[in-house]
Amino acid sequence: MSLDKPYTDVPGTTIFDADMSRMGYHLNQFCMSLMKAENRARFKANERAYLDEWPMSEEQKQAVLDRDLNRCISLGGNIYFLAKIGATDGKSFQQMAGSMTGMTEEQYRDMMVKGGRSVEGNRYTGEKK
Amino acid sequence: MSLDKPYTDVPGTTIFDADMSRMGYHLNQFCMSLMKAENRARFKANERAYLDEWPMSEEQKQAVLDRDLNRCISLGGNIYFLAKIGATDGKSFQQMAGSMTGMTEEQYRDMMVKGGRSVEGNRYTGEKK
Amino acid sequence: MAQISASVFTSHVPAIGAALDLGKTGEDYWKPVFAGYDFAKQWEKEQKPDVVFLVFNDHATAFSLDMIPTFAIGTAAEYQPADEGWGPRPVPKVIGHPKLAAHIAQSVIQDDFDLTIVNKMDVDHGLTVPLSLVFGQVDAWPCPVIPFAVNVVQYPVPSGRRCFMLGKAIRKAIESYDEPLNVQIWGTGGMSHQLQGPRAGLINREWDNAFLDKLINDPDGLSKVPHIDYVREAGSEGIELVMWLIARGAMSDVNETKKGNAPTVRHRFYHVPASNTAVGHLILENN
Amino acid sequence: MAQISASVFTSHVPAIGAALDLGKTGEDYWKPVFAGYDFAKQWEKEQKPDVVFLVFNDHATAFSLDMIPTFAIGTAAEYQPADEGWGPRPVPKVIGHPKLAAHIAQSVIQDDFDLTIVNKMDVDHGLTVPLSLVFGQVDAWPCPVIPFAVNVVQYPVPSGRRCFMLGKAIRKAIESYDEPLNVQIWGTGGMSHQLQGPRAGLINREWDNAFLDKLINDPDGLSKVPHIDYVREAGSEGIELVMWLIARGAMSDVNETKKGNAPTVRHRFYHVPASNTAVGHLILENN
Ligand SMILES: [Fe+3]
Ligand SMILES: [Fe+3]
Repeated sequence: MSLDKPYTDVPGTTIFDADMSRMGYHLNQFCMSLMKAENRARFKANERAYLDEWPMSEEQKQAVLDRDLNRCISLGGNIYFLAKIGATDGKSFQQMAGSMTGMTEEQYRDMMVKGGRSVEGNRYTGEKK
Repeated sequence: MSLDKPYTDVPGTTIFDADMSRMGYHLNQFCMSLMKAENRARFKANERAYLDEWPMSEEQKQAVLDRDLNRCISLGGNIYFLAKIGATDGKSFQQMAGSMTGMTEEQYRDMMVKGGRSVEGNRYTGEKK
Repeated sequence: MAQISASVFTSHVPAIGAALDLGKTGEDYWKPVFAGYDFAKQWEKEQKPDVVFLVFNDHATAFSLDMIPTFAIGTAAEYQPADEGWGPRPVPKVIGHPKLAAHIAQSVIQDDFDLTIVNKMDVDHGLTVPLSLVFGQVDAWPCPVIPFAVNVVQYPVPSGRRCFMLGKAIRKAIESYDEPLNVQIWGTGGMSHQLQGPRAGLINREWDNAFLDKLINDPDGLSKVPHIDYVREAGSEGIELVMWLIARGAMSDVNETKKGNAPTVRHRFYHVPASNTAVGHLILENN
Repeated sequence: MAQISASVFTSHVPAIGAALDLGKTGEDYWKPVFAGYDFAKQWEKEQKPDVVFLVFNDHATAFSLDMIPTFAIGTAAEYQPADEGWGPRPVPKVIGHPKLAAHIAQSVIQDDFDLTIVNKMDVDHGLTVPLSLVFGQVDAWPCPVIPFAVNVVQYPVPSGRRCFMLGKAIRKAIESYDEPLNVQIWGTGGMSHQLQGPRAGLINREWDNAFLDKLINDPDGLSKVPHIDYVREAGSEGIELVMWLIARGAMSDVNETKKGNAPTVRHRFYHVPASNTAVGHLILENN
């Protein structure tokens, strides 16, 4: 693949480009299906069975079952689509974002109140903090 | 409305532009609904009742009931959408096109076999033939 | 002829919508956010725009991966607030301006911007939160709105430069419309935020404020900033800021053929945080 | 690197699909039409393209008035033949080339063409009739196809100039793809026809043939012809011909940076009528 990708050296960040979109197509469309109340109910009743209706990879299904958003993203998920899972679970966007950082909910909220994560040391992969 | 329309002086021709599209939105979306077999069946069973499900103008509904394609077009219909009515009726595109010309089906077919309608005298409204 | 009187810029955080809709605006956490919009509410009452041309992005609501338009203009008569998974926001439906929208679409497409025309679209927080912030909690929005959706979700998103040039084409289109309408153009989204991965929560106060400075004083230079700078400095979702360049490009001081004066900065506001995001807000009046 | 080896141009009349599917190709009315494509079928067996980039238009099939993209590129793995009201054509499903399509989308959007990316689309006669004419009645299409849909239904449609410039951007994108693929680009639709109103049935043999001449020898000049000339001279649906300029713009003789030689005209065919339409067909090999 010869897409020019100047964005692979940003730490802790996955850019949702055409390659990721192709990989994550069914995962993201599954998420989209959760915008309908009846689908949310069916998913909640039996997550595995609902996921099996979608041509997703086993890793993608497991990542959803585990609510491992970082893994979902590495498998082609996009945060705006994945947010539909959070909405189904009754989670706020802040809870979802925090869950990817390795911090507790409180730690993340406190960090945000204090001005958020600094960009210093967070611009380039491997950069010294 | 200040759309620049250099195409209003072509005889016997309606350009499907934003104004026409706005006027014909529900008419055309009604036509689009006929791409589903179940809707075609419901339409055929009771045309008037099916049309009444759509927020179309009375003139638009009447033009559909009359299969008056020229009138449909003057009310915002587009030929590719209106063709779904023809398909529902089992008409070919040639029968539909011919029906707008005031010719019989045979006359129109013969004209086409002989090379079609000449552009001479058909370029500008009011032009001498 | 129609005229663009002002541009309004604001972030569009979903949690702000939730705070409004759940009556949390008086909480200490939210008070400073809403205070930043007191000016706008009063100002809009005086301005009485006839139409708002609202540049925003959809967040996997109206547009799934089935169809991703780079630029989509709404020419519908109305738009319903979307159910984003928490139920639709209890805000008025959005009334469109099909005639002006169709006119702009026609003009801008002929200027080589390859718009998608949309006649059916539910609008998510990207559009309704700015309306709530600027017009307040009302029974009906005070004027029609033309939604203009920009893809900032799947790369490649349009460049800042492309957005800026599009703004100029939109200005030209609006000014060629033959009714005397007072039109505002809004740019929404941003400022710095990142909603994904271990770097989530990134905020860059300095970069955001430099962005605001340049948006006011050097939009042409700002339009040349590449995507990677937004991502690196303002977080992956900070890329939404390219949309502000569309609104800025529609101001008369950057109109080459009939150059106006620099706009008046009527209001400027910046606050951290609202949920995961830095909030920026700016009002520029045309001169 | 991938290379564009040839461009193929052809009309895409629905009645041709019906004649094929209903076994009428031997009838006197249809014989001369299909004879015009005997060369192409043989030639394609020798050419063995790896991918066809197929420029076509949808006829109110995949796209209703809800969303009208000016330019839409298909990045899906496959596409089903659409039911246009008479049932789907009994032809193979269309296999896409998601990797190359995504690469082209990325490149062309960064070159300021505001594409819509499409991952779900049934393809109508605009795409399948050219495949049938050129590849014949086969059990599977011989190679993947990237569908590229152009709005020529609701005005304003893109100008001939915009289409020609887009073709250049597509060539650049394809040539920067790092697999050695033999790519053909097809332009479809046209030639003169009008399907609506009292002027239906218009055919302009002279104009069509002048169009073919200029497409071969002076595509740059041809790209400046305004829409109104197509409508007036070639009938309202003759506007589909702007799509041929996309394929023509992708040939190397109009590449400013690395100018190739004029293409070889391998085949040229013109016939009236097929149903309401004049049929034109051209094969140009890159040099
Ligand atoms: Fe946003
Ligand atoms: Fe066609």
